[in-house]
Amino acid sequence: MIGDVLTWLNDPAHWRDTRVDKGIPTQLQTHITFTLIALAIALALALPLGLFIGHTGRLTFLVTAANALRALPTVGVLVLLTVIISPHFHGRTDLGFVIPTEIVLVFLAVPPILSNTYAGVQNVSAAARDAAAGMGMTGTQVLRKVELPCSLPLIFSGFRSATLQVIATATVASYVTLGGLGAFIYDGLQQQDFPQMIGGGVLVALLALLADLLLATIQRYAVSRGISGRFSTKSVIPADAATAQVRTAEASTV
Amino acid sequence: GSDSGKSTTSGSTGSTGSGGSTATIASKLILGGPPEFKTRTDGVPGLQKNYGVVFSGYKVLDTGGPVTVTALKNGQVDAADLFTTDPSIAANGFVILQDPKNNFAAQNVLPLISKAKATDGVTKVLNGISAKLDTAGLGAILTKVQNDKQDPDAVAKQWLKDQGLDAAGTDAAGVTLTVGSANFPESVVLAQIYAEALKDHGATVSTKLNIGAREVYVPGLKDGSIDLIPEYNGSILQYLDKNATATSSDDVYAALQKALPPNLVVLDQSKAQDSDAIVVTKATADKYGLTSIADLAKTQ
Amino acid sequence: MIRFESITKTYPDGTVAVDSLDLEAPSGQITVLVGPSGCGKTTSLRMINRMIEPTSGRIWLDDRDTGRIPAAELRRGIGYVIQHAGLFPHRTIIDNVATVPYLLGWDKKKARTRAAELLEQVGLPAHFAKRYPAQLSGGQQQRVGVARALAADPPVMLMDEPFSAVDPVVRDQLQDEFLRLQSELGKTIVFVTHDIDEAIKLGDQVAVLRVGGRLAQLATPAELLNRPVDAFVAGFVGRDRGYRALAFSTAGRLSTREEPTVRLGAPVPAGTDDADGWLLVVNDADEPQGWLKLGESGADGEVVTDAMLHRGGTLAHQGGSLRAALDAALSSPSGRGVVVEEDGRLAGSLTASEVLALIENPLPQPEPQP
Amino acid sequence: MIRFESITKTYPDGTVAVDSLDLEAPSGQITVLVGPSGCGKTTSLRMINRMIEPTSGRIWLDDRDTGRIPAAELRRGIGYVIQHAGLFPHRTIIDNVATVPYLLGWDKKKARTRAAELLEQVGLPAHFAKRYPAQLSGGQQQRVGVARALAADPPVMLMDEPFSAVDPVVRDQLQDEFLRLQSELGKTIVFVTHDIDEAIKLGDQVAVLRVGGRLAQLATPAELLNRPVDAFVAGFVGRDRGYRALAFSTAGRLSTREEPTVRLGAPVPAGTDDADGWLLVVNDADEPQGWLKLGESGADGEVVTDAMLHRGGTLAHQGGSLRAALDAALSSPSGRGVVVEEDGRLAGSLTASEVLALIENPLPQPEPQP
Amino acid sequence: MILADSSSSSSPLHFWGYFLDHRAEDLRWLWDHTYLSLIPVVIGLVIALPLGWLSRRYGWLYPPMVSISGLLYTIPSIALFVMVPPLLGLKSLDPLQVPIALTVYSVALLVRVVADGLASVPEDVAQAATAVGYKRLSLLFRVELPIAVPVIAAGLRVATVSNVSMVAIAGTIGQENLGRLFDQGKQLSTTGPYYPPIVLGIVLCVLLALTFDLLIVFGTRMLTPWRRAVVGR
Ligand SMILES: Nc1ncnc2c1ncn2[C@@H]1O[C@H](COP(=O)(O)OP(=O)(O)OP(=O)(O)O)[C@@H](O)[C@H]1O
Ligand SMILES: Nc1ncnc2c1ncn2[C@@H]1O[C@H](COP(=O)(O)OP(=O)(O)OP(=O)(O)O)[C@@H](O)[C@H]1O
Ligand SMILES: [Mg+2]
Ligand SMILES: [Mg+2]
Repeated sequence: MIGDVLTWLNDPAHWRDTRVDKGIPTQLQTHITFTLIALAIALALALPLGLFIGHTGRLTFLVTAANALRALPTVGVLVLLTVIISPHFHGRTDLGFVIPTEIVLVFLAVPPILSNTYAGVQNVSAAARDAAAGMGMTGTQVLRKVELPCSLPLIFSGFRSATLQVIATATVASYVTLGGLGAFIYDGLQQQDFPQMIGGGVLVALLALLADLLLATIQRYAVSRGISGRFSTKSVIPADAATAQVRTAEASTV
Repeated sequence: GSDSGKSTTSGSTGSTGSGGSTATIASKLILGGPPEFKTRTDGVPGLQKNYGVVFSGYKVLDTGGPVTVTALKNGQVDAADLFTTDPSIAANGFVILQDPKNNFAAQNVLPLISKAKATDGVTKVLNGISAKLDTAGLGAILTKVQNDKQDPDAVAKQWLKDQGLDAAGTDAAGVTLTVGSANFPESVVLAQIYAEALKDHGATVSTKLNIGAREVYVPGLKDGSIDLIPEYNGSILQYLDKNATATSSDDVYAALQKALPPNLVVLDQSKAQDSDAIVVTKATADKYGLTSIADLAKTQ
Repeated sequence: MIRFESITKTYPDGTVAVDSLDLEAPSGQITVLVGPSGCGKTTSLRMINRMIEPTSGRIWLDDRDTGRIPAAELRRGIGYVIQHAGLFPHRTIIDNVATVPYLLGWDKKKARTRAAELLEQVGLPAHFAKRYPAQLSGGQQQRVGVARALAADPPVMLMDEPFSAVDPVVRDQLQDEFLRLQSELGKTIVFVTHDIDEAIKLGDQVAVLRVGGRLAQLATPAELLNRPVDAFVAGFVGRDRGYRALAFSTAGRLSTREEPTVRLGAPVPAGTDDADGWLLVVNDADEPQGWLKLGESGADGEVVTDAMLHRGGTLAHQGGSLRAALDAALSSPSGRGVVVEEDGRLAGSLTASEVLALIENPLPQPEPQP
Repeated sequence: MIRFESITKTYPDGTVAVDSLDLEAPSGQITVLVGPSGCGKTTSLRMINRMIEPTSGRIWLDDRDTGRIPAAELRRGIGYVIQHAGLFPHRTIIDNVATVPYLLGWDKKKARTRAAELLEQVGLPAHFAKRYPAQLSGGQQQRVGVARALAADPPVMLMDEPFSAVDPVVRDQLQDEFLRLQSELGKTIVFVTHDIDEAIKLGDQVAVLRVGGRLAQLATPAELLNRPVDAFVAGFVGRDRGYRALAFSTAGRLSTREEPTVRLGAPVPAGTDDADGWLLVVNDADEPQGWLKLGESGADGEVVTDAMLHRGGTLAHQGGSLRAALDAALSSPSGRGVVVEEDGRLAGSLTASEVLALIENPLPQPEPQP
Repeated sequence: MILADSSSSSSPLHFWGYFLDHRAEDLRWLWDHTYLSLIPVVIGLVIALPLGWLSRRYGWLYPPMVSISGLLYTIPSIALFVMVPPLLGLKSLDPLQVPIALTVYSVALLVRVVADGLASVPEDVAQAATAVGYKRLSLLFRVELPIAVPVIAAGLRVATVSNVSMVAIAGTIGQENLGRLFDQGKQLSTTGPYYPPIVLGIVLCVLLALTFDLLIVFGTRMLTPWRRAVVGR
């Protein structure tokens, strides 16, 4: 079984586009594009909103509401949106299917980013916040210079779990005929071609892993060492205080 | 099924070779259909072999479902693999291209059943159904389900009643079986008809509908997850024997007897046919003057 | 100078945290607010830099009504040190200290130079600059907090229980350093604590608040100990206040008696004819080490060693407080308190009765009865 | 009796937390372990109930080697009170207290009755029983912690900084209650603190440890204050030890002089011919209220009111310590310390010199020099 | 395009009528969906408890456990559903394939949750419990687990709710559950949008998810009276 999968992955024919089939590179690219679009939209929506809610403590019900999105069945919403939206697009365009797919993916990505951003800002020590205001920082300065940098670890953790989820779920794009790595899974399923299907699954997992590694690396550089507890100095005194990061149930959500 | 990958390769190599200097109509068009159509003997490879038709691309859609219809209607694809009984063909004014070379084999509906469950009583009941089923009847059934959104279950019961097949009996008493169906409405209704009739005759019936493509449910039949499913003789033959050449109903039926695995049998075939067809929109047909699949291979 | 003019703060839930408070914190001095938990200390403090807006009344900063100064501007001119330091965990120590200069738009180099100066001033080694707060102990963090508040050299400092999170020994150090710093800088400081000892040690004047945010007494520490205005203040100031009040009575130059000594390492003098047999032992620098009990130390001719010493006694300094002098006498096994010069050399000795005489002699009494 | 027999504990990382410690905690007494942070106090304590296993050496509980008693069994027989109480947040107060009885298999009713008794004993009202820990203040939680440790009436109690998390006033209360309780129960107690004042107040004997886990001195509190064994202990015991040592010298019955008084609400006596003009004011129950300065109080014939009183003075109790007596004298505006009977009625007054005479008179000295 | 004769019944709001027409089938699917979502979480929790406890007790186990569970979660559910039978030698349409796959996901999620939950027990409480003489197992069940309930419950809510969504995906490969309504709705939309089954499926899935969520929240409240006491103060 594993051998068959490796054979499938190694077959050069699967790495080329033909008239009938799209190869792995093309599908990979499609998959990444879907993922990036969804994440960009989700980030643009959830990050500012999360920061705002965390900073002001207002509109917290939105966090709860966003979390309720998790209860929506992915396929159901995809089918519904496809049925609604796709008849309105004519010509050689996939938009009628892309839009529903992206909406579904954004639904998936928003809750972890939003709730982690909110929790991150909430968890910034009241003392640091107080000190910042007491030094004469304005509201936005407190947000920008203190709350945002201090909540980065949680924001990253939310974004990373959103990324994993979007990459894994972008496979549903293929349920409505779009490309992406899910095509190997659904085509393989229809053709009962297990090596192809599992190969597709492996590719998705690999992509997710790589994305997570990449984000972990970015996080390493973006988050201040004072918060992550990765000190260059050998003389670390109370490491426990620094490494005791706040973890919420959201952070572990996948 | 794992050698289907190879046929994909050979199919694509062939099409590259015949792309050639002269541009055929097909080379400007995109074909859409289910994933397995890419590799099926009567799919992309068959179109090329029988008609020299090579499309400029292939888009994976669903199996005669709404995605295929929408994609064809809205121009995401120019030609699509649909089923001849599909009411949406008429509803949208799609044009079915003729298949003079019988690329698509005869597709008579017939029950595929595991040998162990095919008792005389069960056989009698199912053969009784096949005897009453014809293409027009099938189209009517499908219209009720697809256009009128009637319940397949109800449609099945109604049909049995209309055909006078709803009398209770004991022919199938003591038999326990699972009726499956593929994941398109027609298969579902047919499965319901089988299931209802067998129930009427005393069998203990459970259903597992909408399983998926043949590649999913045939293994299920082999390992006993399901016992009975409505089939189309041409398709199942080709699935079982890649090199089958039979095209007429009787030839196919005869060839099928030999190709079946030992624990499966097919019962009498009905007159009802529902084959795959290459379908284009009226506009496309008019633009290129298409009436037959062969027209696609013409240059313009 | 900071002046509260009938300030009242009622929280939205109806809690009256501060009730028509009138108070003046004179320039260049430390005013300590002290009182039981929930008496409105923090609220009062935070109204000064408008982290909390008063419900009624006005607060004057010198001759300006703080209510009319834009909050951010006001705050940049007032250093604020909060409990647990409240350092920014994502910034290095030096950048933490330079926060306000950065906010004021100083250029980076200047801000950092200033921050480095301040770190030195609060007694932190230069190599701490590049560390992060989590790498510092609680006491070190507190120093950074103070340095940060001092960065823009604000004339006014607000400090809310700045030393409460550290252990007693470190707290004592921090307090001493804080007093040294203040003697150099002469800021106008409002300091909140719930620890009466801290209040008495640090305050030029101490305001005792009672729950409900009313002022119970405003007085110098000595006055507070000597004349608590009512039972609440007396109870709050606590036991031992007579003894502790002695800390504010300096003795001037103590007239001590000369004390016969023996050097560490020298032979034990043969049975000196001193009535009680206690002999003071000093080292080569003439610094007192402990007492020798003559009868106790084995054979004559033996050498005086560390192990023979009785070290019960505390030392009093010439020019120190009467409290220290009394304690030296009370703690000395010989009953004679040892007094040393500023440099640690022996000055002489003094009995408890002699100290008492000084206490009862009205001369050094800080607050003559009216 | 608990006996450490050359106990050493080396942590896996090489830290020597306790270094060949020999120590005996006598039955029915409070032995306090005190020392700077990291000196191995907690480690020593926890080796007694085998929360930590010693690297070498043995600990004897009466005549049994604790190493040979199954850990769970050993622990059920030893009460352990930890810092912050460590109550089980998911159990009601009464069930928290009844934990060990439940573990020992007592039936529920009996366990709860016992727990309710204990709650009363530690001074918690009965209606707290059904509450959860988070609904109690820090001080109340500590009491529950003590009650829980006492539940199975273990002969031995280990207490690790049990009062350090509460504020000074509550801590004082808890300490007093703890002493009262111990006087009833007479447990063998090992008590860890880093606060020397607490050690001196509570300990029958105090063991001072130095960093590295070596014993610096084991002595009674009075001895520790009077004769610290070396500079480390002297430094640790701290300033004011002379004064504080007076707390261990009871004066016996103080011979006080009678003090003329005036009743609150009575007319101010016309210019009494007292030299200094200070007159003690008492209430109807003959309890001292404060001092009246005769010249100060307006016209004669006026009534003595609360507002006229000077309340500087602390009160000493007959049979109390010399420390209290001296402080009463030192803090009194008249210079005469007020002494009251056990029931609060005025006994008389005493000057500082008179107290001093008692101090210098060797009679009540607890530890005569050898 | 909308056909005249189906316009009224294809309104999204007609899902209730659709439900009534197909009550027997829909209720069966609802029931299937219910146990398919629930059983994996229960089994997952039973498996995750010892694993989580181990990775808490032996700290070095925690990072690999977290990475492995993170990796498992990236496998698309549809792929996992189909991979389970060949990997375990089951029949291709075995009713166990969905619960097994979802159990894998649930374990992956819950191991970490259990470990974090146990880590949320304050150190001094654990020590106090040891000191009064609890042995290891009773310490776990009588003290640590009860205190970890809120954290574990938060994880359970996520696991259950996402299971409801994933079970629906199994509906697209022929497993009987509410996901079938989506497939059905899709099939029936060939000649024009036909919303009722799709909307019904979404509504039932959401209701199911919310019901689970409420039950867990309610159960948590029942199990943690001490938290309520404080909040209610
Ligand atoms: N935001 C608020 N809303 C309502 N009441 C408040 C608020 N902040 C403080 N209080 C109440 O106002 C009173 C004074 O609070 P404040 O924080 O000033 O006390 P404090 O003297 O600093 O006490 P502590 O020593 O405990 O810090 C308290 O009763 C407190 O409960
Ligand atoms: N598990 C451990 N591993 C390594 N070293 C330890 C461990 N526990 C304690 N230590 C070290 O052993 C020494 C003694 O620790 P211990 O906790 O007994 O001190 P302590 O006297 O109770 O201090 P504190 O007053 O701060 O509570 C310290 O240097 C400490 O850092
Ligand atoms: Mg405060
Ligand atoms: Mg300790």
